[in-house]
Amino acid sequence: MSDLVKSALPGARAEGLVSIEEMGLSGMVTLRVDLSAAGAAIAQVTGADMPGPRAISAGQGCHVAWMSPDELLILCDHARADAMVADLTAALEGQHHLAVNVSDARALFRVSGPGGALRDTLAKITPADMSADALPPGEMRRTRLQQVAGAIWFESETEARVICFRSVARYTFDLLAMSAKPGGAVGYH
Amino acid sequence: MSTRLSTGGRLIDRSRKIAFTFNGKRLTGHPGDTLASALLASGQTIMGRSFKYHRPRGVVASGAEEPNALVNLGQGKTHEPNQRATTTELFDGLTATSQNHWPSLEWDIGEVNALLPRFLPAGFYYKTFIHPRAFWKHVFEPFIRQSAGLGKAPDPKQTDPDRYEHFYAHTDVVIAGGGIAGLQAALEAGRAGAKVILCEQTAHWGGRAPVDGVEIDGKPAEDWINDTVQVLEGMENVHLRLRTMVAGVYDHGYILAYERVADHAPAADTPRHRLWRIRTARVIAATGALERPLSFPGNDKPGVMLASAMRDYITNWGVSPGDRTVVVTNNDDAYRTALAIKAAGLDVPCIVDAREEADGPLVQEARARGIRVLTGMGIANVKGLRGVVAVQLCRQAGEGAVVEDIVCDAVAMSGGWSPVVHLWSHCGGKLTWDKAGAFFRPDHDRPPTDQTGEGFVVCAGAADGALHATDCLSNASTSARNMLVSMGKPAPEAEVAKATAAHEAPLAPIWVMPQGAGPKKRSKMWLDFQNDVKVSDVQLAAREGYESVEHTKRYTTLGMATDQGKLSNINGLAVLADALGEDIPRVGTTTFRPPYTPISMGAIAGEARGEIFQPLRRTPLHDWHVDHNAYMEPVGHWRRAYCYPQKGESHRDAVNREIDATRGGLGLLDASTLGKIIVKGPDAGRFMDMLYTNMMSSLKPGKCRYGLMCSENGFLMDDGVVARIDEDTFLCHTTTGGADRIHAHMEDWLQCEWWDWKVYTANVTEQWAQIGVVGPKSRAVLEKLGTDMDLSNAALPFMGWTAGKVGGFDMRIFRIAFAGELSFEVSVPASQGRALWDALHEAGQEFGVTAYGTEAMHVMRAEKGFIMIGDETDGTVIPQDLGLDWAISKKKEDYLGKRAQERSHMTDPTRWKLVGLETLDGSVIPDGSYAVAEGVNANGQGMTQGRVTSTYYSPTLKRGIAMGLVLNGPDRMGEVIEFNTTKKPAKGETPKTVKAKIVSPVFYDPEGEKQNV
Amino acid sequence: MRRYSAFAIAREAARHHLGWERAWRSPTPKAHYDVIIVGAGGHGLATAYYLGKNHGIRNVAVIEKGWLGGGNTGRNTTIIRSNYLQDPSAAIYEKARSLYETLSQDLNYNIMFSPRGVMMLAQTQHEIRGYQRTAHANALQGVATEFISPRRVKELCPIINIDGPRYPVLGALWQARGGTARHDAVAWGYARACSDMGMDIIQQTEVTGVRREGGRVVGVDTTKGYIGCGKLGIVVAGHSGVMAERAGFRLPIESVALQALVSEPIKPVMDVVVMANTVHGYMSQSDKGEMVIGGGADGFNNYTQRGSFHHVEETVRALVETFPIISRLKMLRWWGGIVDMTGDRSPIISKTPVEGIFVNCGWGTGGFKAIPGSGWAMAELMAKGHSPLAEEFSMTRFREGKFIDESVAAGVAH
Amino acid sequence: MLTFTCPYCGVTACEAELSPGGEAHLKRFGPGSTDEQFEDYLFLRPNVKGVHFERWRHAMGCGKWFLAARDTATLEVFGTYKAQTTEPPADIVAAIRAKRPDWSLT
Ligand SMILES: Cc1cc2nc3c(=O)[nH]c(=O)nc-3n(C[C@H](O)[C@H](O)[C@H](O)COP(=O)(O)OP(=O)(O)OC[C@H]3O[C@@H](n4cnc5c(N)ncnc54)[C@H](O)[C@@H]3O)c2cc1C
Ligand SMILES: NC(=O)c1ccc[n+]([C@@H]2O[C@H](COP(=O)([O-])OP(=O)(O)OC[C@H]3O[C@@H](n4cnc5c(N)ncnc54)[C@H](O)[C@@H]3O)[C@@H](O)[C@H]2O)c1
Ligand SMILES: Cc1cc2nc3c(=O)[nH]c(=O)nc-3n(C[C@H](O)[C@H](O)[C@H](O)COP(=O)(O)O)c2cc1C
Ligand SMILES: [Zn+2]
Repeated sequence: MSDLVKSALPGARAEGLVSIEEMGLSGMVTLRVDLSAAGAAIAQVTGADMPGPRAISAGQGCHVAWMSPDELLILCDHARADAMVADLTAALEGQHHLAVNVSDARALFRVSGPGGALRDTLAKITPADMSADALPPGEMRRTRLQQVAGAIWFESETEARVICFRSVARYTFDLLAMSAKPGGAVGYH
Repeated sequence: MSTRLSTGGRLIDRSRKIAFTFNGKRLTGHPGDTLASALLASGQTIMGRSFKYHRPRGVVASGAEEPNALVNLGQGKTHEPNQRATTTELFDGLTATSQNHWPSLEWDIGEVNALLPRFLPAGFYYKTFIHPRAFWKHVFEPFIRQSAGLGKAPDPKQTDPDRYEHFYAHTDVVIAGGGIAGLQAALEAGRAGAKVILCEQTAHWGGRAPVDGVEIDGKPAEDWINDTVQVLEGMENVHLRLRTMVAGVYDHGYILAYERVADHAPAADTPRHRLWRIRTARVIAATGALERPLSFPGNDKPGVMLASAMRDYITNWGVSPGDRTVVVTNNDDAYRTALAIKAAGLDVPCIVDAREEADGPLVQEARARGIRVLTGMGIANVKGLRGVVAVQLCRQAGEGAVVEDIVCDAVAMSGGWSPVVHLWSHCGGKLTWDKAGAFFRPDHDRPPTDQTGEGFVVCAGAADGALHATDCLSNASTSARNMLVSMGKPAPEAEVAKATAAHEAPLAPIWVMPQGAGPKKRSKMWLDFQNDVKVSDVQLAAREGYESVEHTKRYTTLGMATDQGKLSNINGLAVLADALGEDIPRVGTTTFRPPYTPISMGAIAGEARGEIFQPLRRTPLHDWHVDHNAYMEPVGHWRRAYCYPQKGESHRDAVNREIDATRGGLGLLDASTLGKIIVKGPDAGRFMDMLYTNMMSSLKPGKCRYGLMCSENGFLMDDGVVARIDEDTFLCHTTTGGADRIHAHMEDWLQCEWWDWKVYTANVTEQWAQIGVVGPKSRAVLEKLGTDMDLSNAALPFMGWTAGKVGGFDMRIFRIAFAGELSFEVSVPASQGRALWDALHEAGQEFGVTAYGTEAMHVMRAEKGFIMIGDETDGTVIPQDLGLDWAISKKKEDYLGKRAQERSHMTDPTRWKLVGLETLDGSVIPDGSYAVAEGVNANGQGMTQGRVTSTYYSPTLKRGIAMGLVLNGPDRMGEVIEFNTTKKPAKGETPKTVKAKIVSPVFYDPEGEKQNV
Repeated sequence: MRRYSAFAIAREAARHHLGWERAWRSPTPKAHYDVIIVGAGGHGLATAYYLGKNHGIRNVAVIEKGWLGGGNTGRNTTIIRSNYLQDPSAAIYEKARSLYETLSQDLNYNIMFSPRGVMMLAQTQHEIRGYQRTAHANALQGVATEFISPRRVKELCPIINIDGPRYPVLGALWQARGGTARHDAVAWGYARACSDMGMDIIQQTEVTGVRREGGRVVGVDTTKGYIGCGKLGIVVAGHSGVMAERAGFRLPIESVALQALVSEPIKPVMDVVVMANTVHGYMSQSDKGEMVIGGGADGFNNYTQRGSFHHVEETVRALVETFPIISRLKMLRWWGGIVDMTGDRSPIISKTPVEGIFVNCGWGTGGFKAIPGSGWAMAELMAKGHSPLAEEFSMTRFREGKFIDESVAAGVAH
Repeated sequence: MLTFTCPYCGVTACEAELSPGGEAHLKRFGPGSTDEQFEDYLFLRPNVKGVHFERWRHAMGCGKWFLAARDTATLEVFGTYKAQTTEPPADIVAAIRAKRPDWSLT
């Protein structure tokens, strides 16, 4: 079965001012709950502290990203997502919440390269401030990637993640690849 | 004749030559040349033709303000009309042709217009071409159109090969203009630690100062400029950008800047243009000032140039615009041009100064160099047809009697300077009239304001009215420092460099030369060179009551040409003020609008072309459809397979085959685009009851129910099947186009109205691949794949749902049937979608498995009488119109749209209602046809009694079937009505109609036996 | 009034055009008028004109806060068509279009009505069906339109990329006698004709208040003082909300910015008007040579006559895709107007809760084409209390739920 | 091109990341209301030239609706606040008063 399970753009890669690659399937769980009252349950299931606004906190084999005052996105192994949903549901028993596996609804890209070029490339496709002060590693910015919705965060100064909906994975990839085309260096960041 | 001087030219590299062509002629220039300087150096003084009279025109300016020297640049794919020669950097292989003439630049038939200007005054076209009526369309307009327009249109068979991109930047300060003022402002802001982007539209830093002989701290300005640029380059927080024009200043600190990345190096593999979309806290417009022409008879002839441009050509590019140049001025600055001409070894027969007295240091120097200075004088006429051969002098105070003829081949004119206040004004900054300088400058008390209500633009240097170099640096420094304080980022104390330049006496505001010129002379004084607007035209507008400066602009087209009146507007409004007997500030300016200079459409569209023109949404099965020759149709940004034509099949054949196969055995539909929204929480039932017209809270887990959603305004907005997952949870299916809209609609009501209700939603549309497994063999194929579920009718009846494994896939199965057959809508996580689709095809071979597209789906649902959002509904239809009363709860007190549906027109019994329609002759009623009724209404329109909403050929019934909304339709079963066609009837015949019988909309399996097995 | 003609020009040429008289007078206001129209845009001026011409009411003032024609009438993309779907719309727009045909002669002012043809591209199956429906409706409404093939589209407009990879052109709704007119001239021509009938056009004067006695209007306060009137017509487009408040009622209207832009002029390449609703943009070429371009309206309340860049970006992107040749043309100027959007995007020509006050507004993004018809109907309504053309456009229709929804047929409604 | 700071996630978002939603603080009228009340609720708008309370959704971000007080003639923003309120909060009213002394909440 596993070889039949496919991410949006298996193996897609582009090289230019930075490298872009589709990261394959990744587990993602949307959790909607009053975050102010769910810290313990989250910690119990994920091992992560409740992230502050826009932050991503690390847990055991997973990351927890703040999406809004009543929404988290939990990133984990693809295979673990269903169990994660079940565990969250159990841990939040009796509390109004919604946990749902959305792993297959998205596509995830690794964009890596020299820090300046990396931030410049991203700054061609989003109105969000891509400077290091405005978006340091560990913070997620949900925004617009030209004509589609998406989110960006930095793992380090030389590696970023871009996430979008699965149906527009090709668009997002092409957009990134075009922005990273040699000859298009900007030298701003 | 213009020519290259043997020395000089600070911007050119004389050691190298580059070749280019103009009108096919091979010419050469140097790196650093603009097309204009290279043309002048080659003796090419005529560069274009004016718009209306096709007058021969030479270059008048040296920068972005140029109205005359516009060329067609490049050929074929890279052809670009209306390129200003003055801002086009010369590159090897450049080809340019001149515009707006036939047959040639030198001999233009259109020039006959120039002989008739008396018959073509401003707005003449409003007064004539009125009779006979048909002549306008067939004779006059085609003639006007043919002679109008400027550059050659690009060839429609070619596509622009270049790429473009956008770049978003966020900063504290954007500085427009890299003259000494901009550089000084950047120093201040940079030292204060602000993030700065400094943009200069040309390829060089420093602006006018190096040409004007300014000294800074005792050294030539150029040294200071180089040093300062170096300092700025060393600052981490300062970003310098050449060839980048700040195009517009918008609300809330939004700036567009236009970087011409590769216009000067077209062979490079880079984007051609980059559009900077900048958010900034503050803007410093250090955009300098523009020199104004003087209005004297013949001021538009090739060879008449702005004085500052003339010295630019000499100093920057080592080009002589003429051997003998008469300088005509109302100020001291133009004397610099006379001195520069002299210094280049050329002749200045005289300086014609309109002021009664002239005695500043520059004047004295000119006199000392032996230049004849005539005061109180003006130009009565410029002699020459395609160039200047002499000027005739007169008293400025008089009517223009000629005092003296002076032989010359060029004229340098200066009417004073106007600060470039465009960027200040774009967002509402107001101006004040500076009497001494005779120009508008920013009114510091009325700046454009940002989101906090604070002024966010300042002007610096010449742009702020500090024209003289001595004031310019201190002004820039003070403006920048004040602004930094207002931002809470004060700049550290630092010595401001001292600029020095010769002192200048005040100018005399001269708008017309000579002052008492009669109508004949005024009709030869050009204000707007490109659009051929003359002093007499503005006066005519005033006389005819087009008194507002905006009326005058539109009536005469003053300032509407490609230079947007950079040279003409102030002169024009001064002439208007005079004609009205008003003060200039009372007359005011026209509105400044972006862009500062024109920017390419390519840059505005950015990267969005070809594959990434728009996002194209793909389902997990997308590639399969493409591989199987699907004809894809756009549904929103999705692409869906419309049908899968096989070799030799028309679309219609394919649709019919797909339907037959589905009804006869097994069809598969990619239904992944259907919206899927989870609604969960203790109040979910209550919320669902508000969203849907029917009762959803009573739905049992494991069951599905079809539901309708209305807008608060009562109209049907979406429909779909709801599955109850558990006590707390519903799964709502929406239409393909509805998913995002409906999810937003739900969140709107939850967040903004019922925020105390405990309900969460999640849009999981893309998590699932959904496949319609449809037809009598649908159960068999699923069972064949192997499943742990009981799929029998008893265990999983119609409108039930279940979850489990099929063939190793994690699957949800819904017993819903849009086609009216036994069918299972199955969904699996998107990552498994393609594998399942393939497995179904493989297993389905023995059942004649056939993929069907959206059109087959539409026809099959129409055969069943199911409505389709967007066909039966159009935003004006309520569920009651569609006979869907059964899906509207009578028990519920409230649902979205209920109150709206109680309004008188909504309950009107004469609303058209849904019925089926069967043509008498079996034909298909045309799409969109109306049912005709007797007579006409009060406005003479044919009466109607209904319209068709869906109409198809039914391969199942082998005839045309349709649904439609008909007046009292459900009560008129069996009645025959007529539908109109758009076929034009032959003469004398009545328009053709199609007769159809009103029937039940359910054409196929009315008892539902097929789906219920 | 001295008539305009080629003859008159020749005569004036001989004396350097010193003999032309004012196109309209700039009078000081009288104390009282039978009718005051607020707003000297196209609709206000046309209302005044037909009050005089059709109903003999000439003691009329048109009061304008700025310069006449400076509102949306002076800043629109001038598309004229009447291929509307709903009967009431088709009736008034076709009335307007047919009046445009002879307006130059009627006003003795060349307004350059140019029936060069308007096509609305169908780029999805859904749009094909929508436009076929319109074509069928138009056939019964007496509006000459037809649905044409992609080949014909290409013949009529060679610069369209009809087999664009993304949205191939599948056909178009074609109205051969739709087109454009010179927008300023429409305002100026009506103003001149009104002035000639003795009406007063009072510019640079804002109506700041409305006075009532016993539930009836008696006059208006203006920046030039009080002026009495028998009837009052409020025809102020984007400022309808502001004026309604001054008159004491509310309207189902929101004011938002709509933007347009022009390219630099080029030699003629496009003889027709093309609207591409799937991608949201439309374009025509003016007689001067610029490409005149517009798209959709901004979404928030705004009185600044400036819009947002991303809407223009979307429009230009769409048009570069539809007309690839414009990629290397340049945008010359870009501006906005404040348009008055009703709940169903159709206009209001109506009596109001205040006796003697009438409103004409809600033309939103598409009222230039309606000017003569709207003026005709409004004048009739004001003079007689009833007009068949205005009947369905009453402001009470929202209460009854009797909408005239045109968005059905066209995403971009110009 | 407006900017607003989303009161939920703290992001200062560009207009292109937001979607506008018209007038704020509408009171819903459902079944049982008069035709006038319903018309007033759904259609009649003050459409003020001046201080305007309005709805925006952080659509390309946290997804939350928020409210803003903005001047429609100058585009000045006096503040943003959460959607779960039936009238402008006191601090917003104070912020407007500070800038527009003549203004009153009607
Ligand atoms: C960018 C753009 C493109 C458009 N494109 C098209 C198109 O292609 N085709 C089409 O048919 N329509 C189009 N329209 C719509 C069309 O322009 C308008 O519907 C039409 O011009 C409205 O005319 P009007 O006379 O009602 O309003 P306006 O021309 O706006 O006139 C109203 C006048 O009232 C004045 N006024 C306001 N308040 C007061 C007061 N208190 N006292 C005195 N005077 C006052 C204003 O100053 C203004 O002059 C477009 C609009 C815009 C903005
Ligand atoms: N003596 C006079 O009468 C007189 C009159 C005018 C100017 N000057 C001289 O002009 C100089 C003034 O210096 P300054 O720095 O204020 O002006 P400047 O004209 O030297 O520099 C302005 C710079 O801004 C650039 N620019 C303009 N608009 C732009 C835009 N939208 N985007 C990007 N760049 C843009 C121009 O290309 C130019 O380089 C002094 O040297 C002064 O002596 C003198
Ligand atoms: C149909 C049409 C064509 C136009 N053509 C030009 C033009 O060729 N040149 C120009 O500068 N402006 C042109 N404009 C824009 C006007 O200059 C002006 O921007 C517009 O009427 C709005 O007024 P405002 O900018 O003064 O607010 C045109 C406007 C319209 C409506
Ligand atoms: Zn937010």
